[in-house]
Amino acid sequence: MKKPGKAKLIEFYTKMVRIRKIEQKLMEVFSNGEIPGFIHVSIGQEAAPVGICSHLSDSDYISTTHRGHGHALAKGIDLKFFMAELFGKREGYCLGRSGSMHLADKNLGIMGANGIVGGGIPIATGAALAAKYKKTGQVVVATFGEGATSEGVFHEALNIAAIHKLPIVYACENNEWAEFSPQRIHMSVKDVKDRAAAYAIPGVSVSNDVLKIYEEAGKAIKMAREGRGPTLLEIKSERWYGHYVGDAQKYRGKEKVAEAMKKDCLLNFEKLLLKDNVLQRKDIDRIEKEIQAEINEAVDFARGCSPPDPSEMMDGLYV
Amino acid sequence: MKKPGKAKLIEFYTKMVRIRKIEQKLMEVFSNGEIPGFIHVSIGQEAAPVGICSHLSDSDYISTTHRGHGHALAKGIDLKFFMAELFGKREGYCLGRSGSMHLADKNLGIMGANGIVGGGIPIATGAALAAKYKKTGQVVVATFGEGATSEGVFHEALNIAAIHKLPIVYACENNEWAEFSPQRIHMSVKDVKDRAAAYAIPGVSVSNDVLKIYEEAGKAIKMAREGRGPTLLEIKSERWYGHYVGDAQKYRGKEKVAEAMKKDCLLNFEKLLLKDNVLQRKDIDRIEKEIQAEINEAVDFARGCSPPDPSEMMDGLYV
Amino acid sequence: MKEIRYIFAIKEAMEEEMERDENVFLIGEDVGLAGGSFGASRGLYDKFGPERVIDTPISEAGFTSIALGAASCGLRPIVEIMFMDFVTCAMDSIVNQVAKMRYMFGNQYTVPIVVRMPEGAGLNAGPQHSQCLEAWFAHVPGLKVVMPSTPYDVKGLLKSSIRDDNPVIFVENKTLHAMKGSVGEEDYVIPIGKADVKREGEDVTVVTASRMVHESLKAADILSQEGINIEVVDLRTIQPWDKEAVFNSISKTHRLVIAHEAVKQFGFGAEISAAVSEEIMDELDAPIMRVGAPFVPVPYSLEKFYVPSSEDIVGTVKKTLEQGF
Amino acid sequence: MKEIRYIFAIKEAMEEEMERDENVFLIGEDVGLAGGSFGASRGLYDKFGPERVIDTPISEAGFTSIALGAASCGLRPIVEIMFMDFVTCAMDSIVNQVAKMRYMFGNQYTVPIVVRMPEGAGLNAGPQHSQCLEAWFAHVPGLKVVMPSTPYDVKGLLKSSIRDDNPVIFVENKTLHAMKGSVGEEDYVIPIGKADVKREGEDVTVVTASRMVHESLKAADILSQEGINIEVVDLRTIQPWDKEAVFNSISKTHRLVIAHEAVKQFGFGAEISAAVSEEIMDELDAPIMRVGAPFVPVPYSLEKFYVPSSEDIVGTVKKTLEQGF
Ligand SMILES: Cc1ncc(C[n+]2csc(CCOP(=O)(O)OP(=O)(O)O)c2C)c(N)n1
Ligand SMILES: Cc1ncc(C[n+]2csc(CCOP(=O)(O)OP(=O)(O)O)c2C)c(N)n1
Ligand SMILES: [Mg+2]
Ligand SMILES: [Mg+2]
Repeated sequence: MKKPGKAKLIEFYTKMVRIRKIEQKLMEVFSNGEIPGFIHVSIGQEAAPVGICSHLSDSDYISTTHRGHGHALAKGIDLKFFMAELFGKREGYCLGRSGSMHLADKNLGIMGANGIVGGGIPIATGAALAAKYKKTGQVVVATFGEGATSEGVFHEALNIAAIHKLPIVYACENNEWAEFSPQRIHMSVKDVKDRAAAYAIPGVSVSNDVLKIYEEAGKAIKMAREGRGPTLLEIKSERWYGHYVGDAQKYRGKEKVAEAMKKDCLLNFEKLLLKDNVLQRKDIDRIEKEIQAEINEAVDFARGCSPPDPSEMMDGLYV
Repeated sequence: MKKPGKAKLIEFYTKMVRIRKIEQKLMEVFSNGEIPGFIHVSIGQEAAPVGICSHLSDSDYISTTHRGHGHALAKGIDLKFFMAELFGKREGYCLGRSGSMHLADKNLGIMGANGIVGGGIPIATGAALAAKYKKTGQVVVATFGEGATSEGVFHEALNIAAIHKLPIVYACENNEWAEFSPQRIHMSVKDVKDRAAAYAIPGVSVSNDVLKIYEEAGKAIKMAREGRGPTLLEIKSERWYGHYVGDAQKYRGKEKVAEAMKKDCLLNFEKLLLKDNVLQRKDIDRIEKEIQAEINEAVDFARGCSPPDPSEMMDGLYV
Repeated sequence: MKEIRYIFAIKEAMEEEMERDENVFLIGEDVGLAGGSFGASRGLYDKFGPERVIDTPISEAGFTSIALGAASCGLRPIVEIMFMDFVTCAMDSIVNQVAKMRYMFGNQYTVPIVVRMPEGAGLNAGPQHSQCLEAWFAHVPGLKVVMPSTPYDVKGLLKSSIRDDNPVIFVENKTLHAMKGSVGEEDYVIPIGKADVKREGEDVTVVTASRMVHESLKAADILSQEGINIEVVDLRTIQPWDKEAVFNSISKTHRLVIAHEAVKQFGFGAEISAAVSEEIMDELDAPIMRVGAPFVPVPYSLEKFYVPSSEDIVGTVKKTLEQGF
Repeated sequence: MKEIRYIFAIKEAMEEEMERDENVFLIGEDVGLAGGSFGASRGLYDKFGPERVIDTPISEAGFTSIALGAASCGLRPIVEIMFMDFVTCAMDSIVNQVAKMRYMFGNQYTVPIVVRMPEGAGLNAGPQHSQCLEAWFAHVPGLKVVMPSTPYDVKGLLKSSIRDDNPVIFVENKTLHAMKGSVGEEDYVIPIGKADVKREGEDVTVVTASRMVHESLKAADILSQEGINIEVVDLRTIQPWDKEAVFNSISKTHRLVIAHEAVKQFGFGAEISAAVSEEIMDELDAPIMRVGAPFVPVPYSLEKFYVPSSEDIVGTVKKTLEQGF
């Protein structure tokens, strides 16, 4: 696979910064009480969605999770309507019915975040079945956490996808935590990739480095697209904040959190780009400023939208 | 592990013949219409229950399946009450409520056959949890077919057992068929044992040979008993007859069936014992005669029992 | 018209819809090579090939959600769950995913999926192979629940269900599979949500569905010899159920019995009863009575005492007639 | 008596029972190290250790059946399902295994297992985190279904449930977790299957449970200002439910409203209504009315319009009073 050129590198960086800044803003407005329910941010894990989605076109599919903002954004979801959904407004993607845990944009193949851990894995597998059935050449990426690999449907879906050589990549972000429980509670293997052996599919593990993720995801997606079947791709990522915004992570300890924060996929990438002269400090400032402006606009937009009207509550339940 | 001596060998042989003859009788009385519902026989697969259960004491546990007569018998279930249950009589183990697919004898640790494919696997795992909890030294064997390894609960149970190093052996009889579908419909791996890698537990595959099964089961059970955790033990066995009695196996083809029948774990063992002078033909005749008498007696017993009374239908639903 | 079995009518419906629309496919355990555990898809694998008649591993949750994913991408899956009891393995798929995908994602998706499953006792298959769980699904917004009683109905309703853009839980009954009946040669559909008066009568309305329709018709024969004429209303669909038809019949008979094979308590009869008493109680001349199975798992060898019978219906109809306000 | 929160009453019940009987243990996601997602087991891990407060992988089906296996071997597991919506992943375990093990195996086993799960809206957690599915379990022979409404009740009922030798589905409500109330200092239990009249009145009986008890009590306050006195019957257990208490109250008021948070159609209210109209219809002076949630998934931002409120109950009570036969 071709190494990404300068423009691509800047694009990766910009997308990662954008996800980071958006989620930082979300933490702020959530803490203000402007967003109902829960939100789960993926700060520290921005490399994966960017590295992966850079291989996908609008017609490819991706399924996401409760911690799925990054993927939806990397796949191209419109920030304004994204924000409106989180604010519970009728202009949102789900008409303000469902919130952060259920973002979906059918037109962009963003199949929907799922509130059920593991729930999206077989659904994404079904999209891959449809792509194969219709011979469209589309590819699907199912994203999930290491905790989800304990659910029965993870196993059932990978088994079926392997048998049918479906065009799908199973991308697991192993951030070592599922809610408040560390990895050792959930699995006796160190690497999620080891679970691939049960289906005779490739299992690959990669560090939280956008370029490496881009490379491995590229291979796996190519394989899927060529009809050679699924891959289980593990990304060793880092959850900085709690399970949801508001979780103080007492169970984890300050040092561990600080350690995780040190392994900052964004800062590392930034340093690399600065060192290689791909970016200058002033470019970074400009990028950040532009993004900040876009975010503020989206938040203002969401604030200005109205909540759904109770009279619309039943609309569209059936076709 | 010590090689089994002459007495043990004869015991293995006798148990295998007994299972074979009992199931042949079941086919006959089922075809007569004396047994309601379905029955699934394990003819061709007698080596596994005998090889495995020879390591278990009465206080150890075993969970079985719809094709579980052999295991229940090898674990010591009483043939009369077994027969009564299959005949739907109130003297049966389940008071004639449940039939072949639900044989259980609490006192012998026969935890119950399960009509839900895979259903017994986590339940058996719970017995192993209880044994560890109470530090009783008991061991559990969960038996199931290769088809069951596609169910989510297989994955969930093995994962948990591996994490907690529970005293359990997962014994899968891979007879290459799940109902009317061959193995390739169900899995992309050739060997069920390969699924062990997902849990970092040993995966072992063994042929349909009672001595080899005895040996490998022995190692796995020892490991479990010593607190070193579970093993996934695959036995490559052969299903001679259809999924249930009455299934003509048209989907399989006569030659394939004939091939399977040639690989007769019982006949092979018999030849070995004759060759090694462990048994003489006349011993075999005697053994068969004794077993036949026992079977006839059990069938007569079951015939003589009465069906449950409708007035007892609600009894015992709650304690 | 021709005489065919219920199971064959199911096959014909699937076959014709698969011919009509190449997006329709069938997925489930043993549906392909083997033609289905009960034979519902016999011949379809040879005709349509393994891409459209998909044999799966034993993974009810997995393949139901896979079908959903395919439906959300424009296909029209028919899922076969071998026995209704096994749908317990796929409840997340059906309740949290299939039923909610459309509404939860702001009506972006249509979810044309049919989940077929045979329910009920009759094969002496024991407690884990004989349940009637339709009331669960009727309680879940986003689903429709269909329960046909005859070969004619099953064909027309299955075709409607396959053409419907909403998820349909399609409940067959094992004892009906072998039943013969006349089925039209032409392409016909029966609308979901419409009941059918299977027998007219003036004295008592019996609202029922699936296997109990036939027990009710037997009861009607028995009762008619005593001069009692019951009206047998076959709901055919229990979600949404045909209030108009039920209320019309009650306005005529002023007495109501509801009969189903499921356990009586918390079954669909409860909803019918509650809705009737809420909305048109003043039409009734006697308490609403229900017939359903006893509150116990289905016992292997006592099926014939367990499953509600025509005699139970006869008895209950008479009780209704003896009572009044 | 002391004032404690509902969630703390749950903890006390578990703690006291674990002290009393070393066979009692707790298993579920994040119940150990973290003390439970809603804090129900805070402190228990430190006190009883990882063998008795078992953190599991995210495997609802697996650990529920594991608990069952342990129960069949003499232990007394308490299973925590984090949100009731997730029990959809464990329906085979609960319905085909837990509920049937005793009966199906000829009464050889006792199955002392409690499956705790919080239901309902109130956290704006969306369609897959807010459902009320108790009616499903009430339809399954072999289970008991408990739904306590106050800290006092939750403690006494949880202790009863843990001591019960039958499987109990123990339904909490997320909005009740933070509610404070007086709880006895002594070791007390509340019998399963016994309702509690939370407020006496003569005009209309309101049968309810869990969160809706409080909406009903609010409704009672509002109505009393207009001179209408409702009797609030808190079922506390919906399977088996306390017919005697309900019938007694109806014999006094002659009017019945049933209120629950679950979707109205096919909810537990249907069964109460049907049973009442079957057995004591002649006691009623007006149609039985139900209050329940609309037939739609729980929408994130419309919860306060979605969940039945005291006003809905007030309105329905008045409607009942306006009508008559
Ligand atoms: C079926 C189900 N069980 C439990 C939960 C509660 N829950 C939400 S997120 C989560 C942890 C998920 O961990 P992981 O898959 O590693 O994803 P991460 O949060 O780390 O991104 C749990 C247990 C749920 N939503 N669905
Ligand atoms: C949950 C569930 N799904 C499907 C079935 C129907 N069924 C019964 S046995 C069987 C095949 C099992 O195959 P395998 O596990 O290989 O066991 P074998 O019959 O070969 O011994 C199937 C699909 C079932 N009983 N339970
Ligand atoms: Mg994680
Ligand atoms: Mg097999």
